[in-house]
Amino acid sequence: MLDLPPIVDRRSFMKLMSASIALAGGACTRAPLEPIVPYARQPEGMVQGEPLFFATALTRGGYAHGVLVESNMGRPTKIEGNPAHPASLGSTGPLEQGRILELWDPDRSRVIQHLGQIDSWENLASLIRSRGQRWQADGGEGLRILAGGVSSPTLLAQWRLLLEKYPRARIHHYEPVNRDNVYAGARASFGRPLEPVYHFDRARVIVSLEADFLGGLPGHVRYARDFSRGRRPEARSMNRLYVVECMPSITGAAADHRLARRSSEIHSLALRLAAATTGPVSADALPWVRSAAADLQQHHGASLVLAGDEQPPEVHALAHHLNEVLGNRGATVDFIALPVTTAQSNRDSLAQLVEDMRHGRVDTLLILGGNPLYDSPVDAGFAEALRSASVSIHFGLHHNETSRHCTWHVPAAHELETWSDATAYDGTVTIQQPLIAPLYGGRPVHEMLAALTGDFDSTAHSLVRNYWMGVFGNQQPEERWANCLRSGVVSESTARYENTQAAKAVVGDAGATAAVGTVPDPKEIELAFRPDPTLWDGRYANVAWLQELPKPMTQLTWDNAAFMSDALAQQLQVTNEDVVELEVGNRTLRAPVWVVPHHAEHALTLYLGSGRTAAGPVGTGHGVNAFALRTQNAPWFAGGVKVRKLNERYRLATVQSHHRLEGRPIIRAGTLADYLHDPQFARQESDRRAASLYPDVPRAEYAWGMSIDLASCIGCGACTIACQAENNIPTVGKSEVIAGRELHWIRVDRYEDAAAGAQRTLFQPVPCMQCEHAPCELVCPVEASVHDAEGINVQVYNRCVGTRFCSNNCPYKVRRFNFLSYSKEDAQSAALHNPEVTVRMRGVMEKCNYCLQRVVRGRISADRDDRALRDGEVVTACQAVCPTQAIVFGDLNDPHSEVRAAKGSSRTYTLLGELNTRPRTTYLARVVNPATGRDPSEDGGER
Amino acid sequence: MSWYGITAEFGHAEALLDAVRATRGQGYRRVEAYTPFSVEGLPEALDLPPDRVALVTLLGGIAGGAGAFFLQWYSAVIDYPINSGGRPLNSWPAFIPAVFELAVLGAALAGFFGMLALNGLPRLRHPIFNTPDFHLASRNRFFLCVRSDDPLFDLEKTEAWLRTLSPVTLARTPVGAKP
Amino acid sequence: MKVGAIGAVIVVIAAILAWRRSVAPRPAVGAPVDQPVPFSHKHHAGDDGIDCRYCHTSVETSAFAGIPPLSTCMTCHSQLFTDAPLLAPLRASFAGQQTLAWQRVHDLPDFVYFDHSIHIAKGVGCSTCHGAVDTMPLTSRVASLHMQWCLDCHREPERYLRPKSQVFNMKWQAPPDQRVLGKKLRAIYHIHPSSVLTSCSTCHR
Amino acid sequence: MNSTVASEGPSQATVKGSYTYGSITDKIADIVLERRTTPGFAIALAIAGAFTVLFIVAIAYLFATGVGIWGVNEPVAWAFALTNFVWWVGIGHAGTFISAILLLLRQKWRTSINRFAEAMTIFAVAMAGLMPILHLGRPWFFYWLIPYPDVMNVWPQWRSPLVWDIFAISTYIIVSILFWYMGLLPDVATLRDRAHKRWQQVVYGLLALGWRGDARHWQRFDTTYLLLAGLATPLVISVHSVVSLDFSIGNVPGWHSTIFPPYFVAGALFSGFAMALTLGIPLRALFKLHDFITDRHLANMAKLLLACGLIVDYSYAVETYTAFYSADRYETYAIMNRMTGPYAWVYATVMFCNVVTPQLIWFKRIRAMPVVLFAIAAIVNVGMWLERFMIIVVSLHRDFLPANWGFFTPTFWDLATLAGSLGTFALLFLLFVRFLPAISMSEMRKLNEETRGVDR
Repeated sequence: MLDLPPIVDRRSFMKLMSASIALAGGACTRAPLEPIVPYARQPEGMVQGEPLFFATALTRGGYAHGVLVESNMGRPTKIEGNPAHPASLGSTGPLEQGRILELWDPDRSRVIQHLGQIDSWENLASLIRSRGQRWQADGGEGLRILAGGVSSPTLLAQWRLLLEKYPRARIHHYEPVNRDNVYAGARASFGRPLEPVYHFDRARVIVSLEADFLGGLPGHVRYARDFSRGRRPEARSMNRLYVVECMPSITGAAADHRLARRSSEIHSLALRLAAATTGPVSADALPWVRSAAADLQQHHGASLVLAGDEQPPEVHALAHHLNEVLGNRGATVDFIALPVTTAQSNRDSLAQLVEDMRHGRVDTLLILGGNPLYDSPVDAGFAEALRSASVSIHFGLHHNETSRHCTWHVPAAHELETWSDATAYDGTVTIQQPLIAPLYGGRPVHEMLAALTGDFDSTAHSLVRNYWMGVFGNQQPEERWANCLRSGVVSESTARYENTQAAKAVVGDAGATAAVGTVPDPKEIELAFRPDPTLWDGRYANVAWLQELPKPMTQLTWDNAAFMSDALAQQLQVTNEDVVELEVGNRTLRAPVWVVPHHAEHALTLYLGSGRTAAGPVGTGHGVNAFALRTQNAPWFAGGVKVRKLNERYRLATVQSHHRLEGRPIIRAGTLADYLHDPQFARQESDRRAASLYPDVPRAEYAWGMSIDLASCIGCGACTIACQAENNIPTVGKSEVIAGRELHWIRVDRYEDAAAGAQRTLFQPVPCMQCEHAPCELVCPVEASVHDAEGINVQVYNRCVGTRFCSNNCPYKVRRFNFLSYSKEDAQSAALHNPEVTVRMRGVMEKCNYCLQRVVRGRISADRDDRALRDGEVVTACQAVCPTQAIVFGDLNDPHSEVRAAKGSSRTYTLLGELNTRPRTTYLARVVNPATGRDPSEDGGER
Repeated sequence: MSWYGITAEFGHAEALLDAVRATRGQGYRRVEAYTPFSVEGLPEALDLPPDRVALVTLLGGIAGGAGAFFLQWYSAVIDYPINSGGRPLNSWPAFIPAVFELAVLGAALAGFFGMLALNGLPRLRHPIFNTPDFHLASRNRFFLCVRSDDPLFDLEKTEAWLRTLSPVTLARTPVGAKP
Repeated sequence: MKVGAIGAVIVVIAAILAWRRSVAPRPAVGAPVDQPVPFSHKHHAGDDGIDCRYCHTSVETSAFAGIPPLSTCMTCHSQLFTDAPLLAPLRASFAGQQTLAWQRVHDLPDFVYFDHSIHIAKGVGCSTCHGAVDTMPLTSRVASLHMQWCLDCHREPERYLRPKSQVFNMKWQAPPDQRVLGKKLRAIYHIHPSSVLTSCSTCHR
Repeated sequence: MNSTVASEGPSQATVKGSYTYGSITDKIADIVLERRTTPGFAIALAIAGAFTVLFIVAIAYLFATGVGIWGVNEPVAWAFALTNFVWWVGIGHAGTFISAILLLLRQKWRTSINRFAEAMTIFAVAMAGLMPILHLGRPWFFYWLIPYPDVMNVWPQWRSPLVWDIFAISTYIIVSILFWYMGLLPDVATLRDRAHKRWQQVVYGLLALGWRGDARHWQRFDTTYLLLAGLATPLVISVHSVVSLDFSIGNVPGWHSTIFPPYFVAGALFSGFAMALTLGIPLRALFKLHDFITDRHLANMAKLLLACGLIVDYSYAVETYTAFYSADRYETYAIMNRMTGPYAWVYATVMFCNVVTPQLIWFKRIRAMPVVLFAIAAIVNVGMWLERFMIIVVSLHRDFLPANWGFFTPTFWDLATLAGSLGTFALLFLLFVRFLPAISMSEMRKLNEETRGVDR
């Protein structure tokens, strides 16, 4: 990326020369006039200069997330959640925000390739035709399709068509981050695979057996919303969350009682929990189990036990059983038929395919998306087997590791470039509509599949539309079609809850603990695999935003690492950035060490998705490839890991190096008990509004302010990347992050410190505080940092000369400086710049301005029809995206505004109030809800 | 040939001082002295009027300071009032440093250039430079010149008088450059 | 001596001129700009009396006044002057054979965000900034568009406001009691106080 | 013809040996007019020139690429450039102090050293003045800090200490140049009259503005010189006070302190006298000026050095004390971090250089040893640079929110800029002693007159 030359090298020398030439000629030569190219025929419904929003959906592993995509003069620029969509309710996670950059990624493949040579669709088509005749004869013997999770009704229809035509063809599924365990667990309990749908808003007690339902599970954005709804101290009662997990997740950080255990120990722990819940509570030695069991017993029908995708089926079955016993089925958890079509076992499905290829039963393999060569289990032998397929067609966005070993590669159209449809975690279907014609000649998946069945003419639009016309039948199909596109959901498509029979009782009595729960050797080191919070399984590796978005629990960017507890690090005598060699079975991998507080002892965690070798200029060569150690039988955790310290170091790019509060009242936190006892518990001496020498500046019609609720914030980082997308914030690259020059306008600080009676992970989103007595403005010599009449501390980029005094004088250090020409260097995001926001040049300061462009747009539209702005009419990017609605923004002059109400709360406090900077951004103290009468710090206690 | 005056050269300051006093005692008024450094008592001996440099300097200082304050007040309060850090528009305490600095600057500039102006400098050509040996005036010699426009000036008489002061040399200083 | 002095002076003057030129408005005020098709506002707006909004459709609803799609031109020119050589580029690009690129006359720096709709809505007439376009055979700018020029109005809008009914009237002349009228209009149209109008964030983001 | 040797003992003399107006004039003027360039001088010039080139390259690369070539970051947005700035301004203080304040105090011994001290001031302030411009993100807009009527109708933000800086520094350098040039006038006239080469006569002739030593001129000259001295005295105090406000106005723990103005002024003189010694001692050796820059000069400057040093030490103590006395958790932490944090080595070095080393000057024998004085002065120079680094960087790298804490490591270009500025300063100084009288001839003549009485 932006590695600086130690001294003048050729590149910088050229820069230097050109610069001096520019200086020389600058005065005389002038840029030409700006051209304006008019439309020949203007698209209907478009107003020049005004953005349009289109409802569609984005999928991961098949699960759809409804979104609204902003389009400026035909250019998709920003993704917002779709309030009408159950998985979104107007919010998105961090990953969805990155998808817009994926769309514009200049490294996407642009041409059809055959054996590494550029080739044409015609040639491929003729090949398919010739094969087609053979398949006619042998019923598609030797035709195989490998896909991930698929939830597109149209595509499924096409599959049925294909299988009717070629009955002997086979379709295989493989998702590296799959839900095999969930389906197996459901089979064990209900005799058939079912998809659990949780209702966290109805659950008062939640026990998560390593289920990252705030950051990972399908529907996690919706779940986060429901979960946080149940945690408003002002309601004088909060739900309580118990989490046991190996690698700390944001779900664990949100827990009231968190327990760190190796993944392999969780089964036995679950059994103990079951025993304690069904039997005598006091029996168990572990406070965490005692307390959780007691709570569960007291909350029949209002509690919820759920197991994570990483946990074996038995644990899922156990969870179903407990919910059954506690009468939660139908109350806090329901089951629906699988919304996503996938294999009962991705592992077996892939293995079967490999088997067939080995024995030469496969002559044509079509890989729909995905990257099995990179992310299939290392012992599956996919790579070797692939060679035996005479024709292998990779169909995907990127010319990646897999396509390099396929005979053909066909560029796919991005989800935002094509017509399709997709199903959400709860069965709700969305019809996806294209925002723009394929940028790089990509092909819609529907057309690819149609081609296989000999249909080379139908377009994705016709295929999707025809399917739905068929579904709608004759009740105003046109209207319904239009409505679906407008609202972003197909009405009445949400799945009906299956009325299952009671979950089979699995051994739940205390005696069984010994039977199944064979606790592994406590000294044995275990290796856990987890999807990367920003790169997932590696499919987003080339999205610079997601590479540079700090991972919530580690604050690392651009790399993964071997995460371990401090205790293990000391035992291994390693520190951060030491390189160790991990040995699992006979396979080894070198990885840098990164110590993560609250990580289970005697365990290591690797995030999947790094160490790509053919991801593109952005994604290649960052981090280590965890798949190199991931086997079919140990997809989520493997025991018996040997760790060897090598005497080499690897520099990691973290955005935060210090995690102690140093006794400073930066984050205020208390328990619900504290709050009920004294709602003012967060107040401190220093909070009293100190007197000022200066008279208050009179307020204009609006006075903008913001309130951030630390009780709701789960630290997912969606705000950071949403802000990046909205405000044209360039990425700076690993070396610059190391140098301490990341540009995020709103960052999520993470502290590991004692709060509310326990060592806790504390998150604090920090945008600009918009101080009324702004220290930054006082010291700016050129009036580049000044206040506007509505109280926003604005940064006038075109006036800034870059003294950086404002940054020094900002106690919150929210100001960001363009030390180099980051916007120029960041080729990726140039195409999707927000036309409403200035692109900052080198040498100017920048920072959060409450999404000024949105404020102004709102004010102008209100003034235009001569009315006052309504509360909620102006929404900042971070506020809009926040899954838990922790961020509230609005007009402080409006007595009925939401933000006024929030600031009225007794939990309100000012960050560094003693400096009397009078911020317009304030915080609501964090409140947790540990079981009363106990000190939660025992949680980590002996077993 | 017209003369600027008659110039006597002396070896040291006291000699010059004595000569100046004596010459003025003779009633000569247009008497000039040239020395390699500022000689104590010479201005008094020549009965020079008080210089007005101090006054000029004072005025320069006042102008600088007042100008500075007006500039700041006008630009911050009248021309483009902007809320900067919630401070009052007329933050006069914050204006003081610039006022002080510009006052000093104004005074210094006025003083220096005032001095030059009052001295009629720069003036690269001057008849006195036509005096033989005058280049020593910047080294170790002291010169006394009775200008020809002095009412009592008379080429012979004055020359005679000056000779009585036993100068190192005595010369007539022509107005035009040496041939 | 003298030669050197004169030389120095010349250099200084040259430098100043070069600098002036580099900051001078572009295109120069009053200088007609050549266009691929010599479109005449005089002919269309003046003689034919076509309303501004017929072409600049989004001027009342969007920041951008809007450049008419070629289809707008063709509504007439598919009948009139159908084979006028002057209009060849128009027909060609409408047929998709080439692109027609107008030269921007009123070009603000990228860090300035001007919104037509709000100015129209608050009684600022087209001709106040664009001058008597209806008399311009080739359009030229009548104002420097320098920041101080914008501020001139934002500090005291009443000097330029006119009744909304007159916004698109190219012939509008300010009445002798403009200030009185302006103050009245400013009150009626609820125009923000100048402290808001001259806030940096009003035009810069 | 020869006069008696000065009444005081040789170590006390401000001029050693026996001189007449003529011989003093000749000895000093000949350095400029007659003396052939010695190899030593040539080598020095070459080295200084090389570093000047490095300076230019560093600046060109900086302008082409941006301040990102330095180690600056968030939170340490200021580092070397500002450290250099404060350091150079400080050095630029001794000159004016010597020539102005000692003049007002009628300290005759200043005469033979004020000229080069003033030159030192000007060149140091020139270096200092460059730094804030270099450190700007968009240096080509530096003139926006200066009020002028523009098409934007915007003005400087008068509450910013950086604007005060602009006025303070520019006033200071202008006044220093006036003061220096005025002192030069009679001497340049001397050079004009003694020069044989045509170009020398022309150049010095122009510079002399036709000075002819008229008694009237001398009268106004003396008044103005005194006035300028009177103006320069409060100015020199104000300049570093304003510089100190760049920090104490800010609320960074470790900056926000009322002791700063006097603390900085003392530090400035401290480093200034150190630099005066660092330059003066080699200078007199190089040009055999032992008769004019006598051991007494060195001893006196050493005493001043010690005096300022003690004030600085006191400031250190007060700064630390008030931090704890304030009971402010951030201030206290800043000081503790300074002493025990990752940059503790800086603090230790500063203490050694600025507190321990100068104490040697208490000893008369040390004061009599130019080499040792030179060493002490050099150490103090290093110490004062590090002190500024400590104040700026070490305070910035850990401020209020621990999440923002960072670290600063200099890059090649940071060091190049520092070394380059030193080289450029040296080059200017060498050219000065080569082409202008390093000692005021007219004042020496006057001094001679006063110390010897009659000269025959």
